[in-house]
Amino acid sequence: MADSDKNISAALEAILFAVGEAVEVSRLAEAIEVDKKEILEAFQELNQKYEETSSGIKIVKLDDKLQLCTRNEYYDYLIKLVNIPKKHVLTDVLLETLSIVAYKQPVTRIEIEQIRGVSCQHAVNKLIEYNLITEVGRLDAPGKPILFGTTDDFLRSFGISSMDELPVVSSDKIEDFRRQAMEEASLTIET
Amino acid sequence: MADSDKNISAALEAILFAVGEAVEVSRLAEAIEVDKKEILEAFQELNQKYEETSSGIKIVKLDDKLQLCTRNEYYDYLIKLVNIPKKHVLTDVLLETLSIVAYKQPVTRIEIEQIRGVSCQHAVNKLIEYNLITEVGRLDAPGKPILFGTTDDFLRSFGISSMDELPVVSSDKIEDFRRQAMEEASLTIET
Amino acid sequence: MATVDVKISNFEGPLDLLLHLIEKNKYSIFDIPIVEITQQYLAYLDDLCEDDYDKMSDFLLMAAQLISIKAKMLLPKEEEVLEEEGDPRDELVQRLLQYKMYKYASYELKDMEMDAEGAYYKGQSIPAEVKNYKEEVDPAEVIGDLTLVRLKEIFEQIMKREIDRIDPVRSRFGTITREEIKLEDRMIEVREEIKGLKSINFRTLLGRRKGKMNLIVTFLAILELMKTGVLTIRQEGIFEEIIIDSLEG
Repeated sequence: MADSDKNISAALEAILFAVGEAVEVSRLAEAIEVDKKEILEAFQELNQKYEETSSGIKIVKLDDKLQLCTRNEYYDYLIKLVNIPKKHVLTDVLLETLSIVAYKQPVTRIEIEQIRGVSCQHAVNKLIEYNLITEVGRLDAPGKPILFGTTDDFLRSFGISSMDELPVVSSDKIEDFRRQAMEEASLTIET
Repeated sequence: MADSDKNISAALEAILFAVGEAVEVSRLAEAIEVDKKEILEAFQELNQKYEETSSGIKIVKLDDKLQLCTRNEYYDYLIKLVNIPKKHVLTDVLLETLSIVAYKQPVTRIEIEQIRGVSCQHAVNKLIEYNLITEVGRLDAPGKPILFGTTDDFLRSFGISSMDELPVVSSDKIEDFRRQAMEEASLTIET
Repeated sequence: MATVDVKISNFEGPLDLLLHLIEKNKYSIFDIPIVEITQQYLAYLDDLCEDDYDKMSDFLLMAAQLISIKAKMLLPKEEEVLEEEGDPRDELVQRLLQYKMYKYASYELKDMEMDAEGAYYKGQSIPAEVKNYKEEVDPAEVIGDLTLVRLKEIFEQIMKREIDRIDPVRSRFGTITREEIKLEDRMIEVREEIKGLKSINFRTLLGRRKGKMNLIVTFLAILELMKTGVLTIRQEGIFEEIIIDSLEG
């Protein structure tokens, strides 16, 4: 049993290394001829192995896909030898727009504009170009506006494996703001 | 010492993973800023680690070069994975883009984007990959943008022999839409 | 009062500016002193550079909303009406809170992005000998049961949508849109139209141009041209015609 386990994680490692890209858990399961649960166990095992052996690579989960990548701390060595595509600079406008898409998806451009109070055609197109957001459908409303959502590259860029890992910005947070505002307001009276 | 050793082999692993191909020991030494002897020690270390952990990848030395590669015994899985028929489906975005190319050809990407209101680089690339659209020339305009049209495979797939067999989109219908829009717009200003 | 020390171009939009003013003055977001905030907001607008017209329309729209809230708050109201309508600031407070929430989230994202930096992901790297096994994509299979009639319908929908998009009234219910008619362009047009004339009726100026958007932008353009001393307007009485007098030769 322990032995066959080991083979699954070795097979997983071999495949992910050779393919390079992110591969769906279901496709991996089909190729290695085990069920998805066993793939996920092998993923955990590999993950642990890389941690324990202070490996230069790591395994990440992006929604329902797995992929190998290098560990962040070796980036400086890499850039000396690897031709790494230039990183996109996310300006505040892009980040604001992106955060709205991330938290409210699926969302239309008009909805984004209503929240930001300014037009954002340009920001939306830039984010599509950077492959951080993409069209995910159409809203069933007049004009059938496009709905936007985030991509796998979004997950990669922000180091999370699913949207559930986004920091919680909830009504509690608003409560915090409220309290903060109250405190600040009461302070002002003193001055 | 033991600790810094570990870092060298992790850096080596990260670099070789990222490059994918064989890299000269001397270049590796330069990138990691150690001497060649230390790189060769790290190579031994990695080699041993892969053996001990029954890894799916291995490190090989070819003359004065090092390279990571998949262990031969896992090649079958790899072939299986690649051969799992991927389901290619036409998403809404692809369908829309295809219909625009079909009816407006020859058409540039910018024109498609103007009609759809968002960038569509990805959709155009996918349709080319599926061999449903192809480059048919260049527009005589600044930047000489590529003109796209449908392929013979497009015709074959729909069982038609020429584009003349496409169902006619009557210009009357589009005129109707326009008139309708105009009327509603002018109604609103009266209020 | 606080001095104007920050350029308008530093702000992402009117909500950003409002938040800045509220935080700087340590006002409570739930009890905004609307008179002061409006005054300060307008002071910032004065600082707007000439070439920022496009951006300005968004800021002017907010100015109009602030003034409208201010007016509502100053008007004496019956007790019942007040209860029914609530605080005129409510909607603005909600928008500010919502905006603040996403702005906060965007800072978090920025941090996360920095933490995630440096990981290198490879593209597809399947060895050639394995990749050669790969079958070609069969276009017929991709097409599946898609019919030409369906393709035509999709195209018609797109064309209909494109027309909808061009007409702001039909496609954007009750939402004030801002980009179809640029304030900057309209200002130039209005200036051209009144050139050589002594005065012109506002209605005549609107002319054959239809749509709520045009009405708003034209009005904003006139206000802006008034500010820069190109023209002046007068009205004999409420609901009378608005007459625009040119101040240029």
